[in-house]
Amino acid sequence: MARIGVFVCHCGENISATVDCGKVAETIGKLKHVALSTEYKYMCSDPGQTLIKEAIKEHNLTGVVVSACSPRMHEPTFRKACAEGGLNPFLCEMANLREHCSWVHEKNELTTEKAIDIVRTQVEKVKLNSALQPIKVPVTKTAMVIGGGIAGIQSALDIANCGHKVIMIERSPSIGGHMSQLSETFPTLDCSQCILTPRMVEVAQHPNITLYTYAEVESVEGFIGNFKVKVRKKAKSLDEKACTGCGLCTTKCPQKKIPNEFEQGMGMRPAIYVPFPQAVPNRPVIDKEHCTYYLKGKCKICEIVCPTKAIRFDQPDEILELEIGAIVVATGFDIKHADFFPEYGYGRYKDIIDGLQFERLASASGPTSGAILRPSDGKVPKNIVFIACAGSRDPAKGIAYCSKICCMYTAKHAMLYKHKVHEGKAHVFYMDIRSGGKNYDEFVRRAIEEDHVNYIRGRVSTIFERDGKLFVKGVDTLLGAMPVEIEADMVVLATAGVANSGAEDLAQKLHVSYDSHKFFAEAHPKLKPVETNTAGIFLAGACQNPKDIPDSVSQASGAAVKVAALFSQSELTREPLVAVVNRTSPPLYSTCVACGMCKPVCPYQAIELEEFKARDGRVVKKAARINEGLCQGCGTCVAVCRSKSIDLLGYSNNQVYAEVVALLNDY
Amino acid sequence: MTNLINRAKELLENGTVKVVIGYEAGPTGLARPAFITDPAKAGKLIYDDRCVQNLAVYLTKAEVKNLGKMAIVSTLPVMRSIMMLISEHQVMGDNIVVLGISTEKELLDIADIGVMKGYIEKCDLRNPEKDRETLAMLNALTPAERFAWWQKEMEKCIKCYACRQACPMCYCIRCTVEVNQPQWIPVQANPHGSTEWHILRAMHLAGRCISCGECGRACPVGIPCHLLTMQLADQVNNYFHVHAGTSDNMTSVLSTYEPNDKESFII
Amino acid sequence: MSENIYKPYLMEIVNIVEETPDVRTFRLKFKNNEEAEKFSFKAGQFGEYSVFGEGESTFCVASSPTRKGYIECTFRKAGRVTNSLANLEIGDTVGFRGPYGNTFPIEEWEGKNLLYIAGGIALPPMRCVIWNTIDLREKYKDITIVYGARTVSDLVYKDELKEWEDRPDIKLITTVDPGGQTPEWRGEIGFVPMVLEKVAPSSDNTVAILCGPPVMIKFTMPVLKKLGFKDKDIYTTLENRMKCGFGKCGRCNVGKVFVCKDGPVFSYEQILELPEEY
Amino acid sequence: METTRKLIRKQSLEKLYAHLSGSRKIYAPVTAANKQVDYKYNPPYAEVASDHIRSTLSVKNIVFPKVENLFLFTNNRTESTITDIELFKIPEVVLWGAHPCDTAAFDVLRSIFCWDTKDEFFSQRVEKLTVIGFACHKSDDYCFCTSTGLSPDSSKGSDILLSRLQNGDYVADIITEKGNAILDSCPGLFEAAPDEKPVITEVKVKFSHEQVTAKLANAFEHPFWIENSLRCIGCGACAYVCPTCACFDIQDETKGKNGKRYRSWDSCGFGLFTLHTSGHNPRQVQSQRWRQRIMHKFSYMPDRNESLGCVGCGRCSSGCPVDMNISEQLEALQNI
Amino acid sequence: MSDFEPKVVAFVCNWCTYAGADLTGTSRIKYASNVKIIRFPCTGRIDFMLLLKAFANGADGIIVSGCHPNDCHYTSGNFHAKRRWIMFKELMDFMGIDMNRITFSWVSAAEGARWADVVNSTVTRIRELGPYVSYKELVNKSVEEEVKND
Repeated sequence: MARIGVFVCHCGENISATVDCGKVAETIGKLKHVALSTEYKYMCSDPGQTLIKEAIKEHNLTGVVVSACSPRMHEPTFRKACAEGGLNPFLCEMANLREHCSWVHEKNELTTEKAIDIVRTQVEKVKLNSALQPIKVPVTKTAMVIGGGIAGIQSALDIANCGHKVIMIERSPSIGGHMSQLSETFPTLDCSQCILTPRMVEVAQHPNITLYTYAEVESVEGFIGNFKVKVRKKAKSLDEKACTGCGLCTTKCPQKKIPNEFEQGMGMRPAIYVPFPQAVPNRPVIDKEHCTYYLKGKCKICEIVCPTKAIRFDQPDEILELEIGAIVVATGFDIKHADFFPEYGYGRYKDIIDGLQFERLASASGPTSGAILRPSDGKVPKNIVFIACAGSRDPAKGIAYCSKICCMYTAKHAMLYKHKVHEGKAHVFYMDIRSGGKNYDEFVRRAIEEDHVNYIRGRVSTIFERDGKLFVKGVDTLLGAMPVEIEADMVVLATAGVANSGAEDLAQKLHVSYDSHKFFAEAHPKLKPVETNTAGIFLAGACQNPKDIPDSVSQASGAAVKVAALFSQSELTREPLVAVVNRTSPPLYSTCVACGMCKPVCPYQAIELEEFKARDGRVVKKAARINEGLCQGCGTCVAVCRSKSIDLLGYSNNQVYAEVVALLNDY
Repeated sequence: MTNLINRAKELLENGTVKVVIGYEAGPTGLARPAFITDPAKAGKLIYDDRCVQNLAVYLTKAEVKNLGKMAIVSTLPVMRSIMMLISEHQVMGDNIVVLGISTEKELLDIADIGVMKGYIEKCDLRNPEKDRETLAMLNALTPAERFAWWQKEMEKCIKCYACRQACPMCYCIRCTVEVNQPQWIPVQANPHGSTEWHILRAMHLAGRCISCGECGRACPVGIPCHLLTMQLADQVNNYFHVHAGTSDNMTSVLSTYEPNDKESFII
Repeated sequence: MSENIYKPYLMEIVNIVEETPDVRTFRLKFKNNEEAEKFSFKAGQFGEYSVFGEGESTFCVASSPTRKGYIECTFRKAGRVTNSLANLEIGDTVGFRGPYGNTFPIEEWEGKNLLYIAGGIALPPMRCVIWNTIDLREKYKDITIVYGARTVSDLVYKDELKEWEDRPDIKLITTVDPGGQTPEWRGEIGFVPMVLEKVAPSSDNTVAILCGPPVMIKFTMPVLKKLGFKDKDIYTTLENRMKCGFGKCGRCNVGKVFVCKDGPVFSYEQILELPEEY
Repeated sequence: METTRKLIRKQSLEKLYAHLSGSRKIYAPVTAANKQVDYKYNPPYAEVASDHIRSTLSVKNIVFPKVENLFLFTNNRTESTITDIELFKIPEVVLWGAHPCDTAAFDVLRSIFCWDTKDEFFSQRVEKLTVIGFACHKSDDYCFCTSTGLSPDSSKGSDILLSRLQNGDYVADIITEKGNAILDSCPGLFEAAPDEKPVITEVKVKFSHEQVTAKLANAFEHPFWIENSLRCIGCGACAYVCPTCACFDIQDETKGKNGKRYRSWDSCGFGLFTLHTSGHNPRQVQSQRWRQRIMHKFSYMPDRNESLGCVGCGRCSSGCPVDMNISEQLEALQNI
Repeated sequence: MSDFEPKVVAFVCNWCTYAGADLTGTSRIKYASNVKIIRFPCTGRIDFMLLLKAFANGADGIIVSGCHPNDCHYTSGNFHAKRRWIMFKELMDFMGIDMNRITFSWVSAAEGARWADVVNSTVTRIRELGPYVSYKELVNKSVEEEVKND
């Protein structure tokens, strides 16, 4: 039974000045199943809305068309009014007579005719609308933060402080990330460890945060509010409860010559080790690849010396199955290794290092206890050359983007060097100085003006050795591309920031898209920079693109708010304008044949193939199924479905077809 | 042929398959599809110039599937169809034995899908030569001439759907023409209904047509409707550099995209 | 001008009952009085109902031929035509052609007990004959109706069920599937065959008229046999897809039997003769 | 009416064609560029085919068009009005050149369309039709009219049957009043018939249709159906080219408030032909549909419509993309 | 031909072109009233059959418009639509169906003036092309079968 009410709004004179609203209402009133067609000065006003509410009751309306302004303006208003009048809000449509008609056309018959066409189209559509109920999705109020760098830490703390449970996963033995490797931070030059360590400890001690280090995501299933995540907790060969973190084992381990990752290979560590003194948790792990016992079957010195008998050589990896409501990906970045630049001679020349190595040299807790000593002979370099944009903004190298942080940290490195080696000369080759940010440009100016760092605008073509000395050859473009050759005791490459290893693999497990550089992709570059296109998975920090600390922290807090908002209710309510694959009774089950054409078009990974089984367990049918928790209602799957087995609620095939027909035919 | 018969016999005898789908000679001398379930009858199998039908259409037919695991005599179009059917989850690669036939009519040793992929990659994947000529002829006409040419063909259409039924890729259990809410395609076999039907069919095969020409061959009134899908197969390759049926993991070109897909008509 | 057998009568919807969210009953009146007067039908017959622009759909006349001046039909929203029928309002026009098919042999049943067994949306095809025999109540002995649906809200003709329940000369047993009951439900809970077995009506001098989904028929038949019903004393109606109603369009035949001409009413004895094609 | 035999010379035949097409529409076979023969309205005589064995489609569309409006309607706000098709406007048509199988098919169609309730659309079209049949001087392996009780020179369904003589002239058998009327309208074109036997092709009898019908009575569950229809792909080609297949669909189509209800050809070979809205399908798989096709023509129709549903034209077999050869199957069926 | 008022249907996405057309209104930029809009969530939703249905129901021209590449509210709907239109256009061209009657465009929510341009240029073009006779004939040929014998 269809009884449609049509309400033509004058919008003051905004519509009625060019459209003959009376004629529209009258003509539409003659249409089949239009129970009421009336006009009013301001439909959105209180009396206007009351008119609708009363008409719904009086005429027992089954659908309403408000012919007024753009639905983008007042659709929620009128749908709400309908709901208050006792009509399902999705049985209300708007005909756009203002923005798409009265405001853009002259006053004449054609304009009124167009208005009639527009209203008739919506009348025919609304007849086919169905009452829809908002979709409720239960939410598990536990968040998972993947990655324990500063972004992950910030997110975890913010979420935990909102009162929600957080599980943090970190693949290395300690949280802290790259920030823990840094000496000082720009633009304030305060000590990185000093500001980070308290946060790390807070994570470890927070009652709402469960920390799993040395752990990685194994698989992710489910959808927003209802993820099922399997986490592989790699065996640390240690009973963490028993261990007191005394460190005796690490001092007694006979393996001592393992390049220390934390020191960027500039220091050594034993096979049982704590990555750095401030590590959280401050418990050792056994590196099975280097441990004598694991390699040769004997040694066990650590076990022998351990006062609490905490060593467990036979410990297996553990798989945790976790129920998670939302995920923050904060897996950070890596830097391009300097061996990417054969022209700069990295590897051949020991005194060419990358930025992170310089951080370790400058760090008070680093291999040189903070003294700037060159790797080859431990001498203090007198001349140091910094090369910015090593790889970045170099399409020929496949990295077209700007790594964003290098300008700033190169200035910082040059300053740190000058502060430690007062008589030394620091040169910086750069393309442009990008120092946007609070106090950033001032910081760079300080390096140039107060610390007299020699900034040369130009690229370095090669670095070569002559008589045991390095020479950096480039051009100074500010001097008209004049060739420059600088003798250097040490060269620091500000290599490009790149996606962390394993990012692609993780993105695939999470069903999150990533860009051609394997950085995770945001849902919208401007308006959804924190969301991914998989609902319930958010991004924080440099896993999205290279970012400095303040940006990472801001985004991390942003992601935390997104999670907190999601967790603010026990059920997630979503607009029911989603796609559905038809279902019928057996033996057909659905007209879908599971060709899978719809699956890759879905930007939200909302489509999967469902199997139907007979009593004996045999799969008798496969058909696509759309997860209404994930579907955003774009309808692309509907258009690619050959058998028309998918339809989009609110924009169904029947509805849009009726619109086309109604728009072009008189009734 | 002896190799084919022996192989079919062996597969049936040792129980690897329950049915061999191939060709036999009918009483009028035409080759027709044969479904051999008894090894003793493997001798009926033939393979020669008369064997033109794309047998892959039977891989999705319920009553054929009910016979059990299948071996199928496969020329290049059949192999390409199989690739598409695997890609689209309609058959399982390890559920069928491919009795490949080379262009020289020799039995190929197609041990698995990987081998088949290798073989397909080496083949000429373009449309058959005589169809290329017709396509070139049509493409040289003016749009109005082409419209007239096609309308003359469309008038003949009786909507028997032989084109659809003969196509291995038209395996839907409900075709769009059978949808009546809304009635996408007019039911009538009139110029309008027929034109829209053929547009629909061609679009649904865009990027999926493997250029076997079976639709045109099946048409009882002689509409060369295969030219529509073949033209699109050409264009798919032209724009997206893809030949349908070259891997068992193909994503339809209309289900995927490249941000820099080239076009010149969107303003 | 000769007669166009495909041309429907124009009918006006004079009443609509929303039986369940999906099921409607229309009361239809002829627009043309002459046609109304010439028109007659018998219990069991069916017609083609149409919405102009959407097509025709086949269902039984659900009202009794004893009620003159109108016909009623009950349908469930399922396809294109029934969906658009459901959108119609009182005063709207529909097309109807019919009556087609054979009828329940109610004259033969005179003096016998009648046992009606229906499930879900299969009550409408039987409602016609139920009312027909009720309206000729004195000609029949006991009338028992066993009607079941999935849930309480799926029961159609709720008002009439009440009326039948209240009548002393009709025994009505309603049932819903386990889980389909409401707190207020006072009928039986269980599937039709089981309820029938429990009620165990006598097969003596009794005709059983059975209509329902295939699965219900499948499980009810053995119960009827167990109760002693003979094949020839069990009747049902078949529903096959139809277009013309005259045995021409080629759809509805079960073997050589045209459901539209030779049916839709069949005795179980006849059904057993048919090939498995319905 | 008593049949009379006349002679019509080659040259006169053209004149007869011109004479007939002067007063009404004439529907005659024409050979297309791709060698297939299709019937057209009013083709020039020079293009009319006379040596073909069978046209691509049968001529049934002349009495049972592939799309035929049943009535027109207009929907207003609540009212709908029906406009009848003006059947009296159906033009007079001469069917020229049809072979005996095709002309005999009109009777078969009549047995369906008028068996119980008369279908006026069909009847009116038949009424307006005059048939000039041509006996067959050529045949091929697909032909099996002789197995269906017909022959290459059967006059069934023709108003005038022409049979070719050795020299290219024809003898004309005037079968009906309609035929007689033509004869009367142009007596000058007809001469006294010679005592010469026309050239008639020989069509081998492949099976006895009575025996097939007898066998089918108990063959519903026979494995034959599955075994012999595995290669059937379920298209409607056989039904659509068939001169006697009469299954149809009824549909509505609207444009704005105006619309029409029409019927169009349908085929029992389609999977959705018998599908219920509920999803239940009495003929779920192709073998059941193939069985229906054979049963309908050779068992149900003889029983219910008192005519065999087949005239042995062989189109379904020659037009089948997968070589489903009906006469071969019937031959086998008579021996099961 | 001067009194020919073309019927043009615009299939647009909600997020860019529909909003852009709203902006045209808010900016009071005038354009031809021949174009009427049907709103879709995304260009990815627009079935190619709808374009044919528009012609079949008497449209003389069509506009299909959505978000510029990379701006899709749903990230990729417009890219899918683009591929679909590439194939559709090739097929239509091959069948001789006039693609000059369809304007494909990207109009963002900020391009109110551009929307007016797209509409006006399309209407001008369709006006020059005249009524879409060949498609109408195709449909009418089919409608008026009535009593004809073929």
